[in-house]
Amino acid sequence: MSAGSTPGTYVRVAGALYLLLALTVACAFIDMGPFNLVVAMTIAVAKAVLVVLFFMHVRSAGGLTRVVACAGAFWLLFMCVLTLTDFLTRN
Amino acid sequence: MMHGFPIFPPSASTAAPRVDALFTGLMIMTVFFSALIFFAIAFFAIRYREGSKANRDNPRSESLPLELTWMIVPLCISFGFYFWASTLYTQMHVAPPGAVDVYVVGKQWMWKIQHQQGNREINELHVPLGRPVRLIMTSQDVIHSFFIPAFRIKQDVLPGRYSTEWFQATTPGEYHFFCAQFCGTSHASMIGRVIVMQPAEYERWLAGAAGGAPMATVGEGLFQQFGCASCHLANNSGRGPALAGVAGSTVELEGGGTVVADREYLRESILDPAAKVVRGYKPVMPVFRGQLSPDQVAQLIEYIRSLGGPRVAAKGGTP
Amino acid sequence: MSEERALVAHQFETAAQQRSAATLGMWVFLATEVLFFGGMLMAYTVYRVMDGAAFARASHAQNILLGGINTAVLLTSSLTMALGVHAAQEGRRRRSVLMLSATMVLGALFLGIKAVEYSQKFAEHLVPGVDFRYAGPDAGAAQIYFILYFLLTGFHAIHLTIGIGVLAVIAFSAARGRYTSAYSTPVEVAGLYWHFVDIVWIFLYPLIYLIQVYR
Amino acid sequence: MSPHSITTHEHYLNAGYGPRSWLLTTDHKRIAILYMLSITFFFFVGGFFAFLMRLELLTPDGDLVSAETYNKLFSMHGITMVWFFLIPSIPSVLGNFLVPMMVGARDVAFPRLNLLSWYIYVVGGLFTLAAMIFGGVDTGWTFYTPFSSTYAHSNVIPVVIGIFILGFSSILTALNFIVTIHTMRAPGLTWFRLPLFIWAMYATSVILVLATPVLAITLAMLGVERIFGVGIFDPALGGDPLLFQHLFWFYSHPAVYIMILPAMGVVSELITCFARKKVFGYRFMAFSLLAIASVGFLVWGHHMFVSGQSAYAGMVFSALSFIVAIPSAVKVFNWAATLYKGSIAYHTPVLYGFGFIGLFTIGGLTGLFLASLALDVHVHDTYFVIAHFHYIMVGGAVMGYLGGIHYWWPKMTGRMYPEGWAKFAALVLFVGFNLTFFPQFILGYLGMPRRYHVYPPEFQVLNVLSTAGATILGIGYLIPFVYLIWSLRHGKNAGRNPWRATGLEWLTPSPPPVHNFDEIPVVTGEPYTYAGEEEQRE
Repeated sequence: MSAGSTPGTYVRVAGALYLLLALTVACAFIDMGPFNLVVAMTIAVAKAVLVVLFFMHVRSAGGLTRVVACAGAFWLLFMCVLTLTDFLTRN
Repeated sequence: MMHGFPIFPPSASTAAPRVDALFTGLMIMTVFFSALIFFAIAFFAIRYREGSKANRDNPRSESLPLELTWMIVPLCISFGFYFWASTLYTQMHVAPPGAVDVYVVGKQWMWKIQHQQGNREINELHVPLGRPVRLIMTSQDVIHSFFIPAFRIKQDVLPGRYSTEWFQATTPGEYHFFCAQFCGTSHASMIGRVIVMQPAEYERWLAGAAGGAPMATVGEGLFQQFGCASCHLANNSGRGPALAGVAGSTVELEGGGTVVADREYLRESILDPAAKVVRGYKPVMPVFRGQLSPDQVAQLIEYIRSLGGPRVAAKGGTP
Repeated sequence: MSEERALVAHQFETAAQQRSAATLGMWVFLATEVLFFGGMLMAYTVYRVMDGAAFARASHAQNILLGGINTAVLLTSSLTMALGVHAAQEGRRRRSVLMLSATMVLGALFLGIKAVEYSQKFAEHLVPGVDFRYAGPDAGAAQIYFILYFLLTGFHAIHLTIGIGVLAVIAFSAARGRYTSAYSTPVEVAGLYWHFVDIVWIFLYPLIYLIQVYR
Repeated sequence: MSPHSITTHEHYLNAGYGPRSWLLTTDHKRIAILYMLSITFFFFVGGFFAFLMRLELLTPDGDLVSAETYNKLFSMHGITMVWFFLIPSIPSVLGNFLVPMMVGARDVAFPRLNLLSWYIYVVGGLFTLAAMIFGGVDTGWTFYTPFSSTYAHSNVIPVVIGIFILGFSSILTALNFIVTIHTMRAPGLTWFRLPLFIWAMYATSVILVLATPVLAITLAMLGVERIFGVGIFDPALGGDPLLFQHLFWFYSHPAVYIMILPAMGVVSELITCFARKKVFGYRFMAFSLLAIASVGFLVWGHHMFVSGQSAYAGMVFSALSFIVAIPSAVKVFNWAATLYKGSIAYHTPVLYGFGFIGLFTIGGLTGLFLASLALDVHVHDTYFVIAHFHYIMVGGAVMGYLGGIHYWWPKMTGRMYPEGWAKFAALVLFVGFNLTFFPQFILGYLGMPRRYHVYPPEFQVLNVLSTAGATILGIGYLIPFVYLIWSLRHGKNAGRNPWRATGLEWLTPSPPPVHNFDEIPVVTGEPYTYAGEEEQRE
């Protein structure tokens, strides 16, 4: 039924997630100006992708599941980007 | 008691004929395509009615060239109108220099208007013919919208910031203005009239009985009354920056960045001083949000704008 | 075969069809959920873009350690959830019940820590609408930060609570042996939901706690 | 003709008679009927509000109702019609009834969720109805802040809660459709063999699933601001009122497509069936539905051209709004081309189909006036906008709904409606509609703002015309209401397929049996295979 993933894989993925958590906290203490947010979001996306691919079995799922899994995020992106075209260009 | 049967609004500003031209263009396009569709449907529906003897050989159910045609042609027409409308909008958006500034405050449910010369009106707006007039508008409560159909302009009036619109009247007379954004119970009573006058007549009106002290003068009184003068010293030795020449200049901010000290910045800095502090100063100014009416804020701004002359060097940085 | 057929609802032809329908249904629901949180995240984005400094100052009232521990707790719960699903798929009843219970306990632990944080906010008068007092210069933007904090984490906590409830039902059914290696769809679907709630927190933690902490 | 007659074969209507058999049913067809009864009720409630408004506007002065009452009337008209009639109309009634049959399934994927969605609809509806009876709401259906959050004194919170609840009903229905269409198609029924109605329901469902949650959270934030007095959108408390408008229109503009896409699906079925010809440009028709659904998400800012949004954002949204007109144009041209060399039978459903195309064309083209930045500045928030969106929502969506109801009425009830009366009603509706709303275009360009309880006297003539039209329109809606009920007992026996239409739903007896198909059909060809049928008949 479940393709590929074993308990060992899950534990390794969890380990990676803990590492990324430590990394994101560590990075937060370094002053990188606007890049703090970029780094934090990149790490968050990486963690989310790990969870989605392994814990939520998207790695072994069909194209449809992948599309649906991305759809929400894409629409959220559209919403934010178009709204910011207003807020960032006032005056 | 019928009042005539107009089907087209009066056209009384420089923008009106240009908007009407765009309207006419879109109208021709609409009539053309509607007629095309109506005619096609009626023609086919009659010719190919059930049992008719029309030729039905080789009925087709797809045609790439046709599909492309009716995608590309409407797309081109659309973009034509897009550029037409957007260009016109850009031209209508920014007021030309030298416009007469009039302050407008919307509140449930009336329009309060203040001229720089001190004249105040409610639900009436006197303007000169042939000169650009810019309305600097804010709301005391909810969102309103200042709409003058004869001039083809409209702009929402928001609480907590200035919005502007401008026009140049071309025909003397009286025209409606409306509140176009629903604002509560008496929304429909929030209407008034614009009175377009010959320039000389307008000058007489400004000087007439309705006149009070100019806004800047009243603002100067407020400047003393609210204790602004005790910190914003003219020689720049106070706890706040000197204000001469600030209006319209570029100001450096505490924490980096610059801002142009337009009306919006001056308004914000009076009501919520900590938002953007001038470089070299501390956020020690009291908050005047809730202390000053929108009218008073406008008077203070006019006072600050009236303080011409060279800007005194800022305390912490280069001017 | 007839036993398996008995588990297939009348509208489906095969067990595989039923399983893919249930899985797809949950994924579509999660897409909905993304945009539910998305509305708040957009408000957050706009106000942070407009007044980032105020957000940074306000966020310094947060306890990074408690938030970090909570993140670790949720990540662990996701691990136990994944292991629970895996055990159910292999028909290992005891192990799946154990893992599901561990997931619930970790979820409850998260809520407990969250409750501690909330009570601290109340004590420090940082709850908008309830005697909000903020000393900084930009109380307006700080207030918006705290509203969005309570909305985002509050809705997240509600989702987590629902998740614990769902898992309780699933674990009970699992304990009674309802799931076999041939039929474990409810466990998988519940797992998807749990992981989603975890992902929401993965984004909330840096957005809420980790703004300019070097200051 | 079918060997079955209504009284002898076993079908979903005679499978049980008590209230329990209806209120606990999980049969998608019975749920469709439950929805039909509920939305019809709300349609007449909303129509009643509209009629009172038109009566008030007969004279320039406010002599029938007070300003406060008038404001409540238009608010409750909008709320009822948008959320409790239009959005559920075609999806929840025709969609629920037809989607499983058209894909060759025995039911939707999650029948219990389907019933739950109806109960959620009822709870949301009763909540809102109660709030309307005990005081009403006067914010307009748009709930603009800070008026709704700080200044309004009416029942904003209960109404908002009602709509919040209702949102979950939409989401569950849409989720069911998406999963059903993806996973439960009959053997051989590939995507490009699906009827366009299914494509339309699919596109609609995608919008419902991705937009509705944003409305829910926006209304929740509005409620928080109002109840706790904290500033999210109120500038006096540090918020930005335009953020509310962005969030609101992110849902509410796609909501227009939620209303019109299903009607486009219905009309495609009607035109192709009564022209006895395969729909022209099938793939373009299918993809244009998806294109409208996705680009339709990116144009919401055209509701905010004069709101104080930046001019740059205005231009972006204006360009995107012009683009979304293209797939709509493709649909209209393809419908017209479908008629070419067809064999058109004038039954009532196709009259509604023609009416739809005409009114939608006008509604769509006037949409371009509103997408044009410089012109929108003048006509925004005037009766021009009112006329435009009623051409889309009433001329489009309601005409599509009525056309669909007539077309599938024989399938749903096993009875034919009276053809003569039905044609007469369609004509009355068409005339009444245009007389009501066409004058409003002129009113709008003249500058009459919307939501006005009193108005300057020079607008009166056009308002009188509009009210006269509304009277005709109101009568027009009562006629089908009466004869459709009459037909339940006295209508002619419809038989399996009175229109000789293609499509899996016509393979089952009328009314269909509980599980639709005794044996799941196997599909071997494309949809709308009408070609060559003429010869067969002779």
